[in-house]
Amino acid sequence: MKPLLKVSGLNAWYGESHILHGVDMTVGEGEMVTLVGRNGVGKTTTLRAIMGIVRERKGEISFAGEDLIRVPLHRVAHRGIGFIPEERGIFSTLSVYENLLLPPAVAKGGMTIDEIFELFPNLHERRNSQGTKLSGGEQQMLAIARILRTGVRMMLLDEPTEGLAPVIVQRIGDVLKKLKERGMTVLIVEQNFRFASKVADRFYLMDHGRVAGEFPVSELSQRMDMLHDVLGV
Amino acid sequence: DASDGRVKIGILNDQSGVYADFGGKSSYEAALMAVEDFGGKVLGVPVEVVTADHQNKPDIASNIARQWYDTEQVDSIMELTTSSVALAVQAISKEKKKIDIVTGAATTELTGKQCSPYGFHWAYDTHSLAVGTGGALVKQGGDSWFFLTADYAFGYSLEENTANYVKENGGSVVGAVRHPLATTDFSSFLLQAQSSGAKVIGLANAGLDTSNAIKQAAEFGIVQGGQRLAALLFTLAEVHGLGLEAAQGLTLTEGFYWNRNEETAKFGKRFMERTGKMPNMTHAGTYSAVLQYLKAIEKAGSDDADAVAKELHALPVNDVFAQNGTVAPNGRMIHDMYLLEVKKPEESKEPWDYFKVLATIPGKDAFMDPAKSGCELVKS
Amino acid sequence: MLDMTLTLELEKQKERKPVVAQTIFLGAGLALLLLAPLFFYPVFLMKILCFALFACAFNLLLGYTGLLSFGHAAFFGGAAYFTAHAVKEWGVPPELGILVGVVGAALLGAVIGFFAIRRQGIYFAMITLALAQMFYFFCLQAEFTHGEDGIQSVPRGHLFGFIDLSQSTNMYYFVLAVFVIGIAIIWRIINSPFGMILKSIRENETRAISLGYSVRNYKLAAFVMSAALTGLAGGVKALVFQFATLTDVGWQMSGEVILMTLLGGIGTLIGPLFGAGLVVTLQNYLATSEFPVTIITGLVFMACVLLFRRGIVGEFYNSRLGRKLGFEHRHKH
Amino acid sequence: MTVTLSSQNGAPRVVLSARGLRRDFGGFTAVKDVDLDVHHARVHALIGPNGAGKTTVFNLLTKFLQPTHGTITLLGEDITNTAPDKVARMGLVRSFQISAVFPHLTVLDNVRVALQRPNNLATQFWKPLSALEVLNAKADQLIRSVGLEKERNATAADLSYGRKRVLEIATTLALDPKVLLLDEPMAGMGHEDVGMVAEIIREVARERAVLMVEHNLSVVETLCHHVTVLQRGEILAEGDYAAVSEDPRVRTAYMGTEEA
Amino acid sequence: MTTIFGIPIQAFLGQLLIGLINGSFYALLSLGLAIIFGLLRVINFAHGAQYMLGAFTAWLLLSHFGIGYWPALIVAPLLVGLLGAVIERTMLRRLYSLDPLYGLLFTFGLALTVEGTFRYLYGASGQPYATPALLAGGTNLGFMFLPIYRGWVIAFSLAVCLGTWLVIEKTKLGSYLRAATENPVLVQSFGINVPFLLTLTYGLGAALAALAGVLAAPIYQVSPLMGSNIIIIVFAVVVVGGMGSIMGAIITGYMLGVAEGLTKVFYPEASNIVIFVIMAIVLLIRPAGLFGRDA
Ligand SMILES: Nc1ncnc2c1ncn2[C@@H]1O[C@H](COP(=O)(O)OP(=O)(O)OP(=O)(O)O)[C@@H](O)[C@H]1O
Ligand SMILES: Nc1ncnc2c1ncn2[C@@H]1O[C@H](COP(=O)(O)OP(=O)(O)OP(=O)(O)O)[C@@H](O)[C@H]1O
Ligand SMILES: [Mg+2]
Ligand SMILES: [Mg+2]
Repeated sequence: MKPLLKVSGLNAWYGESHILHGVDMTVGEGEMVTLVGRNGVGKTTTLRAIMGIVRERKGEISFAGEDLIRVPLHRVAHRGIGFIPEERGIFSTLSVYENLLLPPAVAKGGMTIDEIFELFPNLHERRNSQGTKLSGGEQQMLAIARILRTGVRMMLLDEPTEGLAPVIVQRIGDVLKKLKERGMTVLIVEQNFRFASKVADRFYLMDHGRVAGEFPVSELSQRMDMLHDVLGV
Repeated sequence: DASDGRVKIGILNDQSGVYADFGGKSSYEAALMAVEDFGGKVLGVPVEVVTADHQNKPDIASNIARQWYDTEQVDSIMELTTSSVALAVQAISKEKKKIDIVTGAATTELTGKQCSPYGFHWAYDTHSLAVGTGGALVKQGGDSWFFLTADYAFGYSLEENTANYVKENGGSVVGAVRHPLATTDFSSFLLQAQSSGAKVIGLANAGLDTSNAIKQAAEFGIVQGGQRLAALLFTLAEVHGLGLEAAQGLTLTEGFYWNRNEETAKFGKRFMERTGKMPNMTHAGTYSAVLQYLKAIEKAGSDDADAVAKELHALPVNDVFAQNGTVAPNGRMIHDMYLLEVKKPEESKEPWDYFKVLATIPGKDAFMDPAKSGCELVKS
Repeated sequence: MLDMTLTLELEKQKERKPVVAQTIFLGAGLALLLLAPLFFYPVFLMKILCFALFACAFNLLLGYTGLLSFGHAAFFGGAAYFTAHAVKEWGVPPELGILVGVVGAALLGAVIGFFAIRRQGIYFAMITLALAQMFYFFCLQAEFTHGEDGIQSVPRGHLFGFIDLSQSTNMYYFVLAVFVIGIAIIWRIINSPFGMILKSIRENETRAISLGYSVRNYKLAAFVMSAALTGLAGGVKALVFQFATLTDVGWQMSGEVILMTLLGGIGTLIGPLFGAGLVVTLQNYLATSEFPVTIITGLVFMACVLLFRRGIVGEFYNSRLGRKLGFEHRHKH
Repeated sequence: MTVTLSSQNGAPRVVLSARGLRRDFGGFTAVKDVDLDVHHARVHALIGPNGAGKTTVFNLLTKFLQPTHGTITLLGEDITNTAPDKVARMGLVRSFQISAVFPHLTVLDNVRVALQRPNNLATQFWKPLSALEVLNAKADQLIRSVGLEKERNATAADLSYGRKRVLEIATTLALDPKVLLLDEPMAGMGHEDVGMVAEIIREVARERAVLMVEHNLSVVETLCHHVTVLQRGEILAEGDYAAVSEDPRVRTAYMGTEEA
Repeated sequence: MTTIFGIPIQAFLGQLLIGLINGSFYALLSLGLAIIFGLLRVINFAHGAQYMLGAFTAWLLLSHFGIGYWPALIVAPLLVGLLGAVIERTMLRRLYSLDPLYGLLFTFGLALTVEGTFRYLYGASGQPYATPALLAGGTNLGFMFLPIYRGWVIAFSLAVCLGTWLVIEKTKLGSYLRAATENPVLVQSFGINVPFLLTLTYGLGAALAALAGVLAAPIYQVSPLMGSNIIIIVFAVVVVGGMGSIMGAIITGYMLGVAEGLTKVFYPEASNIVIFVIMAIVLLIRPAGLFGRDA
């Protein structure tokens, strides 16, 4: 598979604290990769560093053959990457509908508003209310839906199932599968293994700001013991 | 003789605030001119002038005053714009037995209840402004008045004094409206004044308030409609700011006008060369105060405050500012005031040629009878 | 909720060793203040002390509860009027006059605080500003304030009936005593169980409510305390200068006290003393210089906010020496 | 572990109840005619799809929101019009969906702040801080009971997310509440903490009433005596976990077709 | 004659109209303030100074370059807006990550500096600025003499307010701006150039203030202090309207202008504080302001 995202030797800092110590990973075109690890090992930081939100970073991040390190933050999205943050980032001064329309489309082929509303009927019902008046789970749906519109080639998802009802988790799993069929590339940070095993092709295990291991989904059951040790699952 | 080998005069006024044009840095120039005109020395010792900006804050002013008196051998302080500052510094001067001559503040308190044997009030006060504009205008037929009064003590006393003179001279007051300090829009008040039908609209306010009221009166066609505007505290500096277009026809009272005679014009031009503007009564008053103070020192043969105060009370004032001025026991310098009218733009022949002199108000009419001032120095 | 350098250095210090060094600092500071009139002009020093107390009282609110009041001039100037009126018109002794000022300021604080604490952050700032402005207009028109003349020639009187305050040394030590007492009160409030609750309210108001604290009452109490202490400074100032005028109630005065606090160090106990000293000196100096004061004040404000937000004392605490002495000031993000 | 328990008998009885609870936001009704009884010595779960109104119910019960209709009774007293801080003082204490600690205070201080009011040490502005040291023993006991003793003097902001949630539970317990409302206490917690917190909740509930919102169904299954399922602001089903999870309506609305 | 509350209906109508004129200035100024606050979370204390700068620029253009009112109506806001943009770029920007109080303090310092400088250069008493010939004179409305210029102020400010409101609330640009104030980094990660947007916003806010200044020049004295007098009232207007609510700022601006105008008739002494009194009452009943959303 052709690599779409290639990260090598990525280091990142928050002020004086050194969080990432040389992360290496590759995500192929159309692949769905999950990043797992304990609380605080640097999963979120990895996504934020790739996106360029964490500016204090060193190493190589190549996306579709182009080095992203020098690209200013507001240009990164236009290369075709969408980011869904842990804290969801719903805007309280915008209505649900405006939130949905906010990110500019960066390429053709995104989902239409109708498709999105079909996928998340809650959002349709609450489309005129203030963004942050949504319940926690509804906000998560909105955060995902928002990126689906823009036609990005790759999504970075940070714990998309946190706080969601089981039905919704299932539905998001279905959506991801559908997107995969369309050729979407995804990098997910996820705690929920059951969910991850359904959608992911491959796992990266993170520890102490480094990638500590890698295995395909088919080996998940064999690896469970090791994961148990590392993650306390 | 001079106690410390020199005579030092402090000019304390507002140099950066609302009254900066009214006196400000130019007053310091006026003081320097007086010293030069006197010859730079008195009793054989040099005369020095220092200056400071009190920012209209009495605590800063009193701090400076104390420091000047206590540590910098300043012998007297002059100008003192703003009543609160003037009263505060006069109290300090009295306590320290130093001379102060106020040319920049209007309150009659200075020579009333809060008078001081070392305190003098030189250029004008609320009383003289009221008499000048109020009394004199009635005589010219402006016998019904409507007041636009700034809603604080200064405004009240201007209004009250003026109203009294209007009534004493047979005029009547048909109405008054109190507007808050720092009003930007006077149109409501002007509308009320307009519909009152009064012949004269008296502006018992100051500074920007007056300027704005006058400007807006022009906009609403008040002067064209036959009513007359009388600004009770307004000087050449403010007229210059407002422009003749808006200010024309306005009546006001000042203790000095540069284009009144040859001597004043000569003084005005000299002042103009040094400061870029023509003097108003504060500037000329400060000039006169410094000059007279030096004359008194020479006469007394000492810069001791008691001796100088005695001479200041005794000597007549004769200079470009005042002719045959006298100083009353309460410290009030009594001199003529002038009722002025602002010229139309086409009547003005040269820059700063703004006024027609309508009348001269003799000093004894212009200023309050010292006996009625409430100053305890008068009785003794 | 505030991202300021607000920290409570003293409570941290307890667990640190260099208490000795700090005690020496404190002692040296006090000794300096006691000897200062030998070197400096007493009225000037008294002015600094009054403003320093004012700024410290203001800081009690800003630094320790995170409420920026833009209307503290009302309490300062208000108390000055009350004290001046009581002493001059009713002839009460100075200590009683100051008490009148303090009580008046506290009452005023209760009224303004009642409205203002309903909102937070900048809303709070604007509301205090507007209400203080109302009080300004009241003072402008009220009979007893004598309008723009102010209440002049206020007698200093005899403290406790026998200490003649018209003597400037007596007055200085009286002001110094009031200042030290005021600071001690503030220190005690900050480092008390009550102060702890104030801190927690600043950190997370909703959580404080859910723990059963009636947040409004606490904020109002802090506001009134700050107003009362500000009143103490205002009352003393009226006696020092022997007058009370509109300058002290105008909103520019509220701005000035913020500048002093900011310059000295928000949330530091003695920062405002340095801030006040600097601002007062600057004003005095600029009064006789060529350059207009407002421009300098404005520039200092901007520079402070942009370049050294921690203020003089805050920066010192954070410097190497400061850390060594155990003054470390934690900076929040 | 040892948590000081008030000496009441352990029999289940209604301590908190709501009747006809309703809340409108503009034209939208988030909670519709909800009747709810929370019992002493029981763990009661409130589950339901996202946006069902669970957090809103919490806000109504704790009076952070005023109900449009309905009445709330706490320990026999009507609190429908009581202020939130008063409600907390009466013994109904909540945690928040998004963690709520005092970030720049230490763990110890966080717990002590919670202890101050019940121990009458909150308004004394004339006493030194050392007066608070009498609370240390109790605070340490609470800190130990949630396993935070290593972090005792750390600043709360420096704790990891899961540890913050644990701290929040400790401060909540410090008030010795009669009724605890926990909004997704396990969300975002690491796996080891989930077990510990579940244990704490179980322990606490022996002598108190607990009402919790939780999406982690295995926790609900093992911990809760009673489950109420909310959907679109209305009660969809009620009963023990086994009964509720068999309900087909609950399965389609919330749990999904397969075991999640 | 018909009277209302004891005053002739004609005078009443006149005062109403005058209130509306003042309201126009309040509305324009609070609009700019609300935009800057709503989008940057900065209480722009320098708003009064920027208003003054607008008027002064018009005056300087006229007296130094002979550029009249109509071009000034465009050029002055443009220049002041540009200056605002530069200030935002170089200084204000660094404060966004901090508590909003720092923005307030910074702009307070800025206001002092700008006003101090103009006072130093041009004195405090003010400069004259003539009404443009086209709008000179007045018409008699029957109940009052309305200067044409004042009528123009009402009409023009209404148009500007509505136009700005439409742009902010109803366009994509507006939603970018609003979102960017909440979470600039995230919006930027969506591919939007947020720093540029913020610069634009501050520039726009400053330009609106300057526009009000140019409009005011022919009515009031062009003086360095004109801004500091009005700014506190405008703050109160924004608080009453509900901070951050743009429509709220506009409507409240006109409303309070009228309320103040009527107070001038019934009880002129209170006209300076009537707005503050209204503010106190509103805060008691609706702490978030008339049009504000709860935090
Ligand atoms: N803004 C920040 N400033 C300083 N340190 C931070 C910041 N954000 C995160 N950290 C620290 O960086 C480390 C890695 O954080 P990160 O958020 O990447 O972890 P994570 O693997 O995503 O954990 P979780 O599963 O809890 O989300 C943690 O120790 C955290 O405390
Ligand atoms: N203040 C408010 N204004 C308007 N609507 C609101 C408000 N608070 C909540 N809502 C709406 O009420 C509904 C219920 O919200 P609530 O937060 O109670 O859901 P929840 O059951 O806790 O969901 P979750 O499990 O996702 O946290 C949601 O649709 C939400 O959008
Ligand atoms: Mg994370
Ligand atoms: Mg919820």
